[in-house]
Amino acid sequence: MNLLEYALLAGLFYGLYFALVGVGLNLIFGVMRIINLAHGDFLMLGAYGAFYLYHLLGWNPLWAIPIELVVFLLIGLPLYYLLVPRLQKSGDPEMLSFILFFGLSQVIEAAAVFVFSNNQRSIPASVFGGAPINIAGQVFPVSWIVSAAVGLAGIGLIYAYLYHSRPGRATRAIMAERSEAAATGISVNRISALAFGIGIAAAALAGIFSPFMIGAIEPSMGIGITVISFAIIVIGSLGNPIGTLLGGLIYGEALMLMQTYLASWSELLPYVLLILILLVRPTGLLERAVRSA
Amino acid sequence: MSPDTEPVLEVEDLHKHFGGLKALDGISFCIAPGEILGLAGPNGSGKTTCINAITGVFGLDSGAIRFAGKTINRLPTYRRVRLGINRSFQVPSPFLGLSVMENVTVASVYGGNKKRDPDHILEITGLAQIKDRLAGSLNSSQQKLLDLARALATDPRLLLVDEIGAGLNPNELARMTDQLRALAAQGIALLVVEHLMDFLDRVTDRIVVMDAGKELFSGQLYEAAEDPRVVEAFLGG
Amino acid sequence: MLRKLVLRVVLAAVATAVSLGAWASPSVIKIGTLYASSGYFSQASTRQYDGLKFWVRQINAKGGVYVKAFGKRIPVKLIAYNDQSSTMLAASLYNRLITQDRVHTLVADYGSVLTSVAVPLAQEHRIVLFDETGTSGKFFRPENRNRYIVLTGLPTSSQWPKVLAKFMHSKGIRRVAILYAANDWSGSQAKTLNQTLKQDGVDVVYFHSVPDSTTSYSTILHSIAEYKPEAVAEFGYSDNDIAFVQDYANSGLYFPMVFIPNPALHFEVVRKAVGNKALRYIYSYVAPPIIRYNREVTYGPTLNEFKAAYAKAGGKNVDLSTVAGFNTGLIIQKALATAPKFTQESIRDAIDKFSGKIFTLDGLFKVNRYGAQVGEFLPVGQVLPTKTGVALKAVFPSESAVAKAVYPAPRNK
Amino acid sequence: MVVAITVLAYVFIPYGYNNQFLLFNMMMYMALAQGLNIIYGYTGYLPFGYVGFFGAGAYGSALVIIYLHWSPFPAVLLGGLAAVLVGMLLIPLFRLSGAYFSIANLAAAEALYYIIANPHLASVTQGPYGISLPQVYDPNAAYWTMLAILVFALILSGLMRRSRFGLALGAIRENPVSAEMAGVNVVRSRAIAWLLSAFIAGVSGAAFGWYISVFYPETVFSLSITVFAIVFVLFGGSGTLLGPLVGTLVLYGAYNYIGISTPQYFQLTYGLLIILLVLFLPSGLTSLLRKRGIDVP
Repeated sequence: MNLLEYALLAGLFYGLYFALVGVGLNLIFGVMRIINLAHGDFLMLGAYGAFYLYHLLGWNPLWAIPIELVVFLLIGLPLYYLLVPRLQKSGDPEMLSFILFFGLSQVIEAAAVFVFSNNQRSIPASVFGGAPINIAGQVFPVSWIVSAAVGLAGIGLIYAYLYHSRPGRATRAIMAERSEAAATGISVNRISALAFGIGIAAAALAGIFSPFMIGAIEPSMGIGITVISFAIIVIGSLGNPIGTLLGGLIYGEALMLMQTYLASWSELLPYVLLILILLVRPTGLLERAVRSA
Repeated sequence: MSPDTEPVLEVEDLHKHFGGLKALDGISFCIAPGEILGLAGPNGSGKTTCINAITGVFGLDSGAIRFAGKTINRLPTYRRVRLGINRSFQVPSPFLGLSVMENVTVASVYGGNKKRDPDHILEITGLAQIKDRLAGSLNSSQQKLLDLARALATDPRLLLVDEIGAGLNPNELARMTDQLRALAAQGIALLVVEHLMDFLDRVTDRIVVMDAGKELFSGQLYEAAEDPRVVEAFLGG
Repeated sequence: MLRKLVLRVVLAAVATAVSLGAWASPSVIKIGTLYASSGYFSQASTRQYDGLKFWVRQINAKGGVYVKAFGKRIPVKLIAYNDQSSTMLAASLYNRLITQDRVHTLVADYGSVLTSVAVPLAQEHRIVLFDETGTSGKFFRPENRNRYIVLTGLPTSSQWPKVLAKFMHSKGIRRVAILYAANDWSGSQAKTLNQTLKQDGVDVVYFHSVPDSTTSYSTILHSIAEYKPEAVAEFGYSDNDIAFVQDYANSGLYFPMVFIPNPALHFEVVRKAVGNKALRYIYSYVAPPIIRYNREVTYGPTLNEFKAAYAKAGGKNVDLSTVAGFNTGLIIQKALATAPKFTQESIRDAIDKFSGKIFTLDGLFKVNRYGAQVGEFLPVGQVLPTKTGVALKAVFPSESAVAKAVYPAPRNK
Repeated sequence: MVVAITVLAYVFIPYGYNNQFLLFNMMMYMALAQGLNIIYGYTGYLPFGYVGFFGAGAYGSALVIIYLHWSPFPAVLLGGLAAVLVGMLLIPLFRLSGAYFSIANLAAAEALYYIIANPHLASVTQGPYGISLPQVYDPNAAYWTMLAILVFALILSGLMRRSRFGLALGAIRENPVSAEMAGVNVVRSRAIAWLLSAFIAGVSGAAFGWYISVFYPETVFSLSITVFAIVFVLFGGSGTLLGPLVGTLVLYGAYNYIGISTPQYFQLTYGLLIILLVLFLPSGLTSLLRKRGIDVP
């Protein structure tokens, strides 16, 4: 019983964090119908950013948050104009973007090997201070709680952006119907570029906490994280950033339960979940509810 | 009844819903060989859904579709095509990356009847001159003709024509009208879906008017124009 | 079939030419090897390559390696390609070394995975494979009837935990949990520990594998704690170990003994990743250079001499891989110096002759008929606090020990 | 013609050039690129988990050699059948379109890898400990087997281009709904192309496993195998017979000659190449010829 409680609570923390891991991919997909296969690689870059800020300057990873949000937003905007509009003019943007971003992922990974070398890096979890925290009779590392809190805050901010800001509302209009949004005078390119930047910044933000939740940082970690993120957003429902929260929670809980009771098969989880959901409900679990809301 | 007047297609009490929407709600009609039946109705009244049901794009909730006396409800699309049902699309959908000739050849090879010579089909649809061009390079009225040619290459006994008049100029419209009449004269049954009444007027006498998945009216075209329910549906729709 | 026959004839002709050529002294001894500058094994592989390169430089400074068959020193030429940690590429490159570069001696890349593809190739082409760290038991099975492989460094991985099991027994540990990552190297250690402990009458209360790529161990640690083990042994690659120790340190859980293998292989990598605090009182194996063979050494430099010379030459961070690379050079050197003929068979027989009789900075060199290393063994060590931080020190068995094990580990470390 | 030149090349090059494994790999990638071409070039579905068939083939044949003591030739065929079996299990994925299909297929390949590598199944698959086949080791025989597989793949791919079946696949790629309206049995045609494609990958994997005779799950399920095959097809031009051959020849050749001296630039170059291809030359090298009115087989 004790174990079950632990697994469920741990799953909650993981779920909140993994929602953040997936949300950027989903935002970009929702707005541009593009699968950013380099998603995990941006997360990896975010992780290295936090690592170097910590190891060279001694800065707490929390300081990396504002810095990386700005930096990655600034990386995302020009990247959008460089790649996306050209893609969307082509015959099959969804498929071609898939291949193109795979190429980008390879470039980022190779460049990361040059710059960061292959050595595994990590940030000691003790940076957030002392003793583990006791919640409901169970003990959890502080780093988990911080990561989960940042995850929740990140999703919250994206929600606020989408539902309570002018560019956010325009973003939702584009998600609903790109051509009609353009017809009503929304600057589709500008809003999409912004969404692209936010998506990448969200990945980097998740990267800051990856040493505590995902494991050692290394240049080749990206593709695996992309697949997990994809599973999460498909579970939550594609193109619906807020649905990612549900996807993350389901993934987190399932992972922790698997690790507790069937550890050796736990690696199969994202893949099996992904295939099942795609086959049974390709629109994701939340789709109906969100449509009627 | 003599074989000639026996309907080639009978649809009976079709029902289909998508989510909460009732797309087909008990529609019935039949068509005889060589007959042209108009299917009219406002946007969203279920006309195209009707065509999709007959060609087997999706299954029905209930109802029966009989083709040449045989119930075909459960047959997959390509089997229905090989039996002799075909259609043109509202938005023409040829194989853009294949040549005009290849477009027609696929259909004549797989469509069930090899006696239809692709060259002949291209001749009668007026596409013979451009048979080596890629379908993607044609203009939209040529694509419509190609769509029709692809359908004819399967040697259909029933042709479902979906909004083929839209976007054609008066000349092209006149030619299309002749073309459809000529097909009917060969004994092909035609179901012409159109929300433009004047185009229907030129090709057919008998029409069915649909609204919200139901039959609103069935009879002669000139009577329909005087039927208050039809007038209301069109104005209100 | 005809083509196959033709090919056979050609191959035979080539083989004859090579063995005839063996009687004429070559101008250089070509040693072929691979290394990985990128990918999974790059870290250890480059170190190992550095060690071998260092040996080549040293021996060439003396005018080359002494070849008994020709009664003179001949310079060594190292031909090395980068396999980027890909077995597929490695297979192609080993092939190239053997068939195009016609190397006289073949040295494998780091680890079992990158060595694996060289084993059948070397056997087919009848060239002795000097296997530095490919410790998988399946390379050395008697039924392979393979004489063309020699494991120069560590014993086969399944031998590693034998001393560990004795240590646990000696401390009166009754309940042990074993967790391992699903790969050949980790799995074979876990299997051996499990069997040895059971023979000693120790309860293995938990014996489970996790996927290779597992990097989150908190939940698993809690499941393990349910079984109340006195010792937990985790076997995995370094990223598994790093995540395991980090998660253990943050879990609030306590076990009297925790063992992981990687500090023995690359202590600094693990220490930098997890920090001193988390690593304190953790057990591992100890291997050179942490275990310093100086007095015992009968062939080549002592460990201290090696470290000094290596540092002087500008090398830094000597770890087990560096020593293994250098040691391979020493074994090749000894083999060439004693083989009466310059043929692969003669070299292999020479190795059997001096097997068990030389002690290098890597330990006692002793191989069995099928090339498996049986001389070296791995003592147990513990990470203990020092004035400047932490250090891994041998604690068992007593003849190797330089410090006393702190068992059980202090609770609030 | 193309087939004849290829065969002659692989028959005679070994006499002048010794790195047989490089030639073997080249043949293997050419076969894989053709196999991928059959499903991607002719139907438009891009299987990102194509390596799953390769691994299934390698394991399928290795296991019957180990446990049932089959001789290698039937074992290679069985490897192909094992891949076909996996392909059949994955047919429901065709309900997904475009990128969803690709990702789901990748997930399926990864899942298969984790199942095979799982220590619980070590008594069947040898789990993470890998496979070793010293009893049948014979690289020359495996070499000729691979050549036969390549010829098979080339002939198949060539037939696809000329036959009515190839035309039907082309129609499906362009527009599945219209293809159905042309009387094409879309589901069955696509499944046949899919299983043929899986079979080629399966026998290639089996021949590869036989050739190297020692391998681990990660060797034969390595994502880079898919990536190479995709890049070779894209570079040469999908939907043609020549494109994947040229793509493999140029890029794999470059990989082995430039790549080995300065490998650190390689992943970078490959990545950039993919990006540039998609942006500027989405139909590959052969499309340059076609634009000039030269017919490419």
